Amino acid sequence: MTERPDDLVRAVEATLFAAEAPMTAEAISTHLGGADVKPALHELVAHYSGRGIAVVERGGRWHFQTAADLAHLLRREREESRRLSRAATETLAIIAYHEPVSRAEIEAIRGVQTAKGTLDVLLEAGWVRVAGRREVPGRPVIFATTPEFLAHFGLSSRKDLPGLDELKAAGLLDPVDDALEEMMTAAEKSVEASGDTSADFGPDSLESEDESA
Amino acid sequence: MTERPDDLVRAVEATLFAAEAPMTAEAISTHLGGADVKPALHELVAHYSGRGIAVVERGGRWHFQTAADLAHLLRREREESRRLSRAATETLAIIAYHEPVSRAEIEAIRGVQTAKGTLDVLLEAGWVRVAGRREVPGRPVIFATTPEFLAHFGLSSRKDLPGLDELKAAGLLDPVDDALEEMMTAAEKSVEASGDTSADFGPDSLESEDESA
Amino acid sequence: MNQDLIANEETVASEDWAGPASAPSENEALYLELDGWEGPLDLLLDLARRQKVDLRRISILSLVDQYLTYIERAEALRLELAADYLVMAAWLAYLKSSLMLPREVQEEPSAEELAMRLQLRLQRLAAMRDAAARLMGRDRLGRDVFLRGAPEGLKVDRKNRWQSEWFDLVQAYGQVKARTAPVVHMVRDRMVMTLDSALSRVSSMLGVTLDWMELREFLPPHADPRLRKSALASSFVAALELARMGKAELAQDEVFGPLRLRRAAA
Repeated sequence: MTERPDDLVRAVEATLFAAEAPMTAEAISTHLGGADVKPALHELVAHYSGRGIAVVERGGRWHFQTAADLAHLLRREREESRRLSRAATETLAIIAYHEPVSRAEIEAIRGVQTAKGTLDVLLEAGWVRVAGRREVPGRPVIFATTPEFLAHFGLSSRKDLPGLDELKAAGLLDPVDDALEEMMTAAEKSVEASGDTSADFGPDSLESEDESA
Repeated sequence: MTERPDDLVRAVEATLFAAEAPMTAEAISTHLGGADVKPALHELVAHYSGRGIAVVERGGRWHFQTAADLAHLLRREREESRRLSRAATETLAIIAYHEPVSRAEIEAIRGVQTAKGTLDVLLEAGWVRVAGRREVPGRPVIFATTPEFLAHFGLSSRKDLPGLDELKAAGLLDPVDDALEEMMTAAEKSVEASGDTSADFGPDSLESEDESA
Repeated sequence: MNQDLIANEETVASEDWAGPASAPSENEALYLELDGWEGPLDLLLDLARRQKVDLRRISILSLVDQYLTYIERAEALRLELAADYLVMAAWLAYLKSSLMLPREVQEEPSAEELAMRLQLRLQRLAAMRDAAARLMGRDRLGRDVFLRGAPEGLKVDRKNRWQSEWFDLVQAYGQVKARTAPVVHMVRDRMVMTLDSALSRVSSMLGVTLDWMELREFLPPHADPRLRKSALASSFVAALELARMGKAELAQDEVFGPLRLRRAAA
């Protein structure tokens, strides 16, 4: 029906298809005796585009999966993937968008202590890992996401995190202290530029100041 | 790249891919709300013909599998270079010098028991073979070297192995203990020589150290 | 007291994570469901969202009022409030009064800065909450998209390629032979003083004097050093033997001190 692909493409296709877990291009290459498999992988991505299954890259690892638009057909009665608590989903999002991040930093954003089990759930799911320690007093453990996290949520890399660019641009991923300092500096500058408006700076002016921010 | 298949074909493709066991056409149909899936299955067979994976029917059940001619990819051998342990080297040497020998004889010469794995390694390496049984009570298995052994060590025959006289001349027959003792003595002497100076280290002692050195 | 009403970090509210924020809300008709909040910041965020304006344009003063009203009503109903909600209420009351004060009277940090800080925190929490919702709404592996149900699996059989060198082999054999070769110990001929001759020499010398004599004085003079060692050992044993027979007395003043002996008084 279609043209027969070349032998390397066939070999990469078969290897990836038979693999029990996502594979890096290096692992595929090693398995196939050192061939350069990247072009073959891209050819496969193109070939499967629009079909019922797809070749995708998630965090540097490749795998076959069913097409996303067929979810309604495939979602089985089988137990829906474990429901995460609100605390866990928020914590996961904070780790993903801020990584690497310490527990204290997570708590600073959420405004509550993190229960022991919340991080455990994420670690157990394999979505989060300990990524070392921060070299500050107390050397707190810092957390980051894993390739499994990317695979589970269908992200090629962290750059694909929904809204990441907008959040960055809006400064919403910066610590409160940094943002505050920046705002103060900006406010001072605008005050200087616009002359002496500070004489009548009261509670009501908060809103107007926010507008300028 | 290829034309987008119709939705039913895509659905069958994805269903078959995600299935944990081969499915009958009826089961697939039931899963997909009663559609006639036979034409879709045949279209898939045609589409995958010549690719790295294939859609096949076995006893009325359908499944995906790796293309038959690529089955070798599923099971690969990887060679790892490993150094022979000291026990294995000694055992091999004894077999080479005394062949054919039984395990008991090897142990008598080595003066220690031979672990089961040691001879297995030599058999696996292809350097030693079972050369029959000795016609004594118990009929123990006897071992001898192989042509691969000669090839690996660059010997044209066992006669190329140096004789005891040559080993002695090369110092290889010196008891290990003597060699060790000699080393220890040398080490002690150097310690003594340097020990003197450390106790009373002054300009004078420097000269005396020079003398002794 | 109804323990369920205590907002206790996040052990509660895990079931309904869509949370009260999405519940129908009449602006003023606050319902008292503290177990639905994940701490005071969460409650504040929900109240802020009810203002239905961009979080950056939120009125901190009205937010503070709403929060304080909320807490007052909870207290009126004698609901047990977790400490952190009360701490936040106290802090917000302070913030409110500071915001009312003329600016010149304010201390550092200014009320505006505190208000802004709260606003920034709310924005950040809101951003992460939205991000979490978007993340959870993606096509997730095992829920929306699936891996192959029954992969054949890739197996790698390890095969060892054994390495050894000619020299290792020969050296190993040499060491085996050296280790197990029979060893003959040769004892060199050396000059000794027998116990018998020591016994006769010591007893005859004891007969000459009544004074204490040191053991060394009984040794043959100008002896070869190796003979001297043997003579010392033999003479010592001879002295012990004579003492045992009651023919001599032994004395030693200190450990390792000189050993003296003399003829026993008859």
